[in-house]
Amino acid sequence: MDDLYREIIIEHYKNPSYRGELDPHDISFSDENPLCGDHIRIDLRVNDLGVITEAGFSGHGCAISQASADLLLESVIGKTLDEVKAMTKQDILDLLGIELGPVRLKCALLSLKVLKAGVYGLDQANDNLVEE
Amino acid sequence: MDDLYREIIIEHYKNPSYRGELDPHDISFSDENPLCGDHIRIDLRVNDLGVITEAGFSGHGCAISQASADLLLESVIGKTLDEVKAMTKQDILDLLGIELGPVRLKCALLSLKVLKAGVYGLDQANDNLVEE
Amino acid sequence: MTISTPLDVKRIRADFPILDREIHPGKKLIYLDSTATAQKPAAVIEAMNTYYRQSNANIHRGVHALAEEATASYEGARQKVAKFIGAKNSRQVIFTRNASEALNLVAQSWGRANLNPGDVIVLTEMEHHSNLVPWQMLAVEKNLRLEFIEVTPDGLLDMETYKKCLSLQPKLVSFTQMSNVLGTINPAKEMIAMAHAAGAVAVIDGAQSVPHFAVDVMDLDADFLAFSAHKMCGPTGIGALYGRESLLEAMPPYQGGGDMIRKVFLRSFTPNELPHKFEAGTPAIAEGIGFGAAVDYLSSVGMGQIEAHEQALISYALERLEEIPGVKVIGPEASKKGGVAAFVMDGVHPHDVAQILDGEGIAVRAGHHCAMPLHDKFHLPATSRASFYLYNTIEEIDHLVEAIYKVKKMFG
Amino acid sequence: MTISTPLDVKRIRADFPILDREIHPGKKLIYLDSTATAQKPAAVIEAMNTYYRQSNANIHRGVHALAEEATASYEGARQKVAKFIGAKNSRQVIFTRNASEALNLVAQSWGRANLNPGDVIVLTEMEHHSNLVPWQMLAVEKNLRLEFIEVTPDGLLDMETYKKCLSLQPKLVSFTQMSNVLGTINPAKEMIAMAHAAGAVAVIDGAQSVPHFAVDVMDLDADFLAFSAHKMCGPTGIGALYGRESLLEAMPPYQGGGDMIRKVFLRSFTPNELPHKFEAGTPAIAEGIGFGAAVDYLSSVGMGQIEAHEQALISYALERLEEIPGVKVIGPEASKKGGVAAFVMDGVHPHDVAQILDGEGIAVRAGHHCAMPLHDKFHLPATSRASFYLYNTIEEIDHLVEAIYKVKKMFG
Ligand SMILES: Cc1ncc(COP(=O)(O)O)c(C=O)c1O
Ligand SMILES: Cc1ncc(COP(=O)(O)O)c(C=O)c1O
Repeated sequence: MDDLYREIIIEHYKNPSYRGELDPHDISFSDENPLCGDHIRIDLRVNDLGVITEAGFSGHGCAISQASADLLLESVIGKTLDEVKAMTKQDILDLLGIELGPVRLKCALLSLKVLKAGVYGLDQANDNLVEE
Repeated sequence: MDDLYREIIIEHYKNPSYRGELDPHDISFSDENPLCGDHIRIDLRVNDLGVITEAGFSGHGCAISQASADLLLESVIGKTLDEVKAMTKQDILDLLGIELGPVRLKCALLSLKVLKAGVYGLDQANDNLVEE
Repeated sequence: MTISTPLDVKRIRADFPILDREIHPGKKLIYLDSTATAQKPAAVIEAMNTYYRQSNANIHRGVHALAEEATASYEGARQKVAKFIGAKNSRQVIFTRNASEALNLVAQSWGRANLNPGDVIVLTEMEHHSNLVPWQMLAVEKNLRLEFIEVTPDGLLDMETYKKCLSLQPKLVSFTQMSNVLGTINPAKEMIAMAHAAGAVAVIDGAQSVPHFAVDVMDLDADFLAFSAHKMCGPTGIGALYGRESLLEAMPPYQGGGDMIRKVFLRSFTPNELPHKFEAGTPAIAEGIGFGAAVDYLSSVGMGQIEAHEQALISYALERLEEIPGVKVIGPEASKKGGVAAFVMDGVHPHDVAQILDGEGIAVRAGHHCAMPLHDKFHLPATSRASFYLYNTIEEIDHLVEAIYKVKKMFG
Repeated sequence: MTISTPLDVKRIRADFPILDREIHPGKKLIYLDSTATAQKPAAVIEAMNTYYRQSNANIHRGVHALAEEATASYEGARQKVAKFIGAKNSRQVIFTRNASEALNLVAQSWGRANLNPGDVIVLTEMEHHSNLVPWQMLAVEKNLRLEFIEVTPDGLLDMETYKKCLSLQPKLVSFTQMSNVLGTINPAKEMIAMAHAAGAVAVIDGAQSVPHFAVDVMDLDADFLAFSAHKMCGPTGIGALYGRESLLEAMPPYQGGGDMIRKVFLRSFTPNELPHKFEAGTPAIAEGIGFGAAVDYLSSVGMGQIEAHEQALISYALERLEEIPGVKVIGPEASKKGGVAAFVMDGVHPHDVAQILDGEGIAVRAGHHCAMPLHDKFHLPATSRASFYLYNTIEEIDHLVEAIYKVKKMFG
């Protein structure tokens, strides 16, 4: 349990580096976890080569969802949109460095789901985006 | 089990005394057991004093339902309609002289239900008629 | 700390096999989530096992010994449940999957047959989604108007707004007898009388009341009452709808299939008698039997004793929780509520609270508890909720409080 | 008499606690009523016990360990059931109370949204009430036309009448893959292709097929498939509806309540993703877990082996029954049917047959078996029905035949 709240999570939750909205932005998407009301919006700026240059998240939620959003955005700066499309559940788990049950997994994956839905230009996010 | 098919039941089933329709009649009612399709019609002739003078049943069904109809009609000749209204489940069980589970009980009680619905002049029979 | 409770909780706990479980090494289960679902005593589990091991058969239509035993057990359970809520006749008790389905049944069968465009339905702002969405679906289909009794800041129903709603001459009023978030126990009897005086049918969501204190449909004069077995020590997969006989008789069938019919032709059918008219297909037989065993169990303990025990627990819990800086419990004072304490903690999300408490073996729920509009009203996306039942103890509340201090420290 | 069967029936029987039961003094249970409901192996009963004794919690919404375990077990069971019928994705499997509810769900959600006055629905004369009444109710509500594929005197579907029905350009065709009275196994794959060619959606009532032989929804190309756990060694209180993903996605919700929503406001809601969109309220959690254990059990025995075993039993049973003077079995020859033998006896009502057989410990069913129109077609008010499953033996059929001779003597 204490593992679960490894310092890194509490740290990114309390002092996120990527919190904020970007205006203007090239891509923006938001969604929430209907199980708990966690809400995340992600804004991206992308250059001509399809590379992410800036990113910000806003919304509210638990330490896991907010820290994973912060860690995720940290990891995608400099990536291409195609690289983001290829990201999986496992990438998030690696970033967090913990194991999660199915319910908390949804918290952890919310930011990836929102990010991919935005990158794919979908109307609505769905769970398939973050399943292996 | 062999008790259940006491000779009296098989006898009344194979050689009923009150099988037949009465035309004209004063009271006639029919119904069926939706669980098994057993169907019974009962016709009565009643005199000015409200005493049953003649009775007949028709329809089809199992030995228990048919024998209990025959035994029931045998027992109501000479009874008043009010006396019939007072008849209960137990009267039928006494006539049959056996114990029955809930499903076969419905077979046994079908004729009393039909008889009472006719005597009360109901549109439709219901199970309340034969509950204690 | 000792608190006076009429229950021999130690003896009761011995009836619940799960309470022996270690959730994490050295951390025994402290189950504070009975509002979501209650634990099951061995007697309930065994009643179902006995059915499966000795009498399993399909019911109503069979004449062999197993079928007769199964039918007698299932219908016997219906009688027990009917008696438990004070119904006159077991014909008035329809077995459903859960309380939600019971409410849907009223909406789809009674509602579709009796409501017309423009008709008003009155609900409350504290309803569980299960007593909101069925009416919303019906409202869209039939063009009805939904009006709401408001919730006051201290978590009570605002009776002035109820009167305003009633002045609209609603056809139906549906409300929860006890809130699954605030714990509030609503004055159901009085509210039903007011609904009747206004000419409305009164539907009671008893999902939280029937498990926790004695509910008598005759005394309440309720038209419909919905509840779930799994919240009252019974199995999953079964709940019940009680209905006034005249209303049930006049309602069209709900689902079509085996058992709910008298006669079937290729293009038409005639429905069966109550309660079978509303139970299509093979019912939840084992679950019905388990439900019967659950009400037997609760009756043997005594609903009055259970209520008093939970009163003692919630009074103590509110006292202890409110002394923790940064913790706020929502809902009214202990005397106006059942054993539910939903709370928020400054700077820590309810999900994180629940997860860290889980690490201590303490099961509480976090989220909107299927009451999003109520959380919106209180401007809270979520709460953590500790809830109590007959098997909980004062010591468990002490552990809860200790663990909350630990959460504070981690996030401090 | 020895008959070749691929199953080690003795070993299988040891898995079913009920088969040891003495029904009357000296009369061991001979259970020939699996078409009504199947017996349960210990593994299924134990899977549910383990849930109740160790992991009981409400699912989806909880973060504590019990809730996570319960969620994983319930959703894991859904995956098992999906795999058992060859579904691509467990999102396509909706848990219902039983097969009847699965059919009602299609009628009420798909049917209400997609059918218009004058539209034609094609059914067959051999349907169980559960695949008739839901469509009759919808037909009355929406003014639809029901047309029927006829049954031939030897109990097969008359394909000429099917073609005639299809020429009416029906919107939906719904039929049973195996008759619960005649035992007839219908050519589902071919019939579905014909329905699709005519532009109709094809609904399969798999209540009798899924338990008794391998059914693969992708191979069949079925749009919907309905079945019940209790007929396939699983618990009561749970069944399933498989649906084509595009159809399910487009369908409106079925019942309203907790779990089937994404967001709820006072006057509106947005539905959840598949499959939760169709599961309102606390689901049948223990029963879902038991269902998963049942398909595990059946898979471990092997559906092909079960089918072959039942083929051996029905061939032998038909041979033996037809040699009894005055006994007539309805339905086609053994090679065209599953393990169901419904019969009549000159001069003895089926109820009496069943009752006297019960005295010998033999459980058979008597009545119309929820197929009144089919019985009408054959001018029979009722039949007695012996049906077989993986745990039945040739010796049990010998006992059945002996007992039938005894009935003849009593009524002779
Ligand atoms: C007040 C209230 N109503 C209805 C329900 C729905 O109960 P179920 O999920 O058993 O249908 C619940 C349970 O969560 C509840 O607390
Ligand atoms: C062919 C068929 N369809 C549907 C059903 C209905 O199944 P259930 O009663 O489990 O809903 C049955 C079972 O009796 C059946 O045999």
